Amino acid sequence: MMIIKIGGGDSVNLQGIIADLSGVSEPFVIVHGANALRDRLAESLNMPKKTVTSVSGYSSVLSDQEALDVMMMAYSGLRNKRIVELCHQHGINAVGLSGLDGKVIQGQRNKGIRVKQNGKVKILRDFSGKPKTVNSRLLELLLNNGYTPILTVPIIDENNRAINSENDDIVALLQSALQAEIVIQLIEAPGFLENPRDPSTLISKIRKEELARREEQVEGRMKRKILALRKLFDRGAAKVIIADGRVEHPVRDALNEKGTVIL
Amino acid sequence: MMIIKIGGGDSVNLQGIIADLSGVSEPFVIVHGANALRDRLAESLNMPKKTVTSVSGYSSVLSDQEALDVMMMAYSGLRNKRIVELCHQHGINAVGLSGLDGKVIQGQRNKGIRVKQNGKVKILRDFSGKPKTVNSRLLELLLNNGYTPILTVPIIDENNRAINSENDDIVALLQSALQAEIVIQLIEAPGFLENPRDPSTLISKIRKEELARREEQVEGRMKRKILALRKLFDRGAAKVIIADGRVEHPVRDALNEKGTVIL
Amino acid sequence: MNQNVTCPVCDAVFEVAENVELNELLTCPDCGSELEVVNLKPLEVAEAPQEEEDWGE
Amino acid sequence: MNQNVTCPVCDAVFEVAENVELNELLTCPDCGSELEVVNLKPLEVAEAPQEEEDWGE
Repeated sequence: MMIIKIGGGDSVNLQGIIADLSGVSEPFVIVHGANALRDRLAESLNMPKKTVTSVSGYSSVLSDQEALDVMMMAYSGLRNKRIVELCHQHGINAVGLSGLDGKVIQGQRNKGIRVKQNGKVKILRDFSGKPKTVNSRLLELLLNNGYTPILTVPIIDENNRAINSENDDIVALLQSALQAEIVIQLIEAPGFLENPRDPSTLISKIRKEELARREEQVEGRMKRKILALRKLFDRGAAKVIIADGRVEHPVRDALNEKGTVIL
Repeated sequence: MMIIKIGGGDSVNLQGIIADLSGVSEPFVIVHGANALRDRLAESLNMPKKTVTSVSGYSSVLSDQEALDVMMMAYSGLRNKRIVELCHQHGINAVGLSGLDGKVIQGQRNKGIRVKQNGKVKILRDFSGKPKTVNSRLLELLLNNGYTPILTVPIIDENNRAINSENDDIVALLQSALQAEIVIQLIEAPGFLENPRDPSTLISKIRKEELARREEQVEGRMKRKILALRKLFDRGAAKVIIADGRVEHPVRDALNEKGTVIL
Repeated sequence: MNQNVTCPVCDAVFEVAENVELNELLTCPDCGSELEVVNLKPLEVAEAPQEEEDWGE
Repeated sequence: MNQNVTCPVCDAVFEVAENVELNELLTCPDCGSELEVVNLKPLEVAEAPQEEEDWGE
């Protein structure tokens, strides 16, 4: 079993990814983003993305109801169904689901973060949270009947409300629920780069034991990414490949270990 | 088995409909529209709806790729997932699917219509068509495992491309595939009105044999609606109720035959 | 200058106006079949799909 | 004029500034618990959720 995470950037080669996957015999589940599409849609609907910075300095996207509407249009709507369409054109019997559908991904809503507003410290709650459980029965029901699940946000919280969540956390949860040996993450870069601005500094191999050390060296988004990677291995992933989603054969190259291999 | 068709108007009381359905013991499938939401979205993305009139006078919405993108955002994205969310909040284990997902609704793409453009008669093809077959196995797989399918456009054509299609035709196809005895259509009117502008002219009962005669008396959209109704009965529907989706208890009232009952 | 095209139904060769457009509907002067311009360079025609009441949404 | 409120943790009654806002974070002067203003009319407080690194997207 493999999990294929398709990044939400505009330069990701969806056509090439799905064409490669049609040649794969191993069963797989796709998790995809659509952040570039969501940002453009929010812009043209003049609902620009709101970010908040907590008193302890972490900045995060504010997922209010309006942001969730845009997310449902971009992630669970346009991007999900265009991937499903592409899959069927390549003989992959895809079924697109958000985390809400059949409660396939349930989570816990964030308790709220402490933010400063006009000089006062306040608790700010939005509609975001952490994924906690997977409806593996539904996924297996589909997989065993020849369907390929194509998953995306939003997920569903403890009060059955749609909430936003990090795709990396969803991938980690799915990896352990489905005991996937391989996780391929297709991004808009050749893989992990020592120096993000210099593609030639690609790190081709990282031993999973090194992840803890590397996590200390980085900040912000990259720190979160490495933490999510560590979780993947804590839960039994054998191999994670971070590869370039923009090339002609993203999945084939990834399976040939072109990119950053972590094991 | 019941089919509940929820109209895509803004004044439809989704909350009331789903609350009523949570008290229903009979299994059911929901088919929903989102045309008002789609029109507003298209407007704010300045992709206004394009309509074309064929040389024989029929006008139809032009479903080009841009229109399908907007449809995936409005129908399969926002409206579908907000209905799924509402269902779970009322204990209904909903799974939202477009016709693309698992090819649950397959259709035949329209061959093209004859239109006049700068003085010439031309064939105009778009991405629309008629639904032909239902993946009943997938629907039964979900229903038998306690899930309630929430269906909407687009559907999938013979070349695995997303196409637009009439919800009424989809309801007719589903009715026969699932042998549903009852079809409830929730619209933004008390039911069929002799005079569309006068709610007091509600027709409370129509015998299905009268449908052919009534079809001759009307034009355009209403003609199509009555033709779709006739198809429903040709394929074994026992009772069709057209009721007001805006009231406090749309489904309860419909089941109490408040609206237009056709049998 | 006008171009010639062969009718796929009866093989008659006939002249087509220079400003013919893609997807334009033509009628073969010999057999009367309805033909659709499916390519411009090179000019190609094919039998037009039958009349269909496209009652879109 | 200021209003009084009772700390849900240690039942101490303390004064709250008039311009207090919804979801504002207060600290009980007696037991030091962090309290959140959960209602304005009438004024109500509840224990604030513990600090959580909300690493949203």
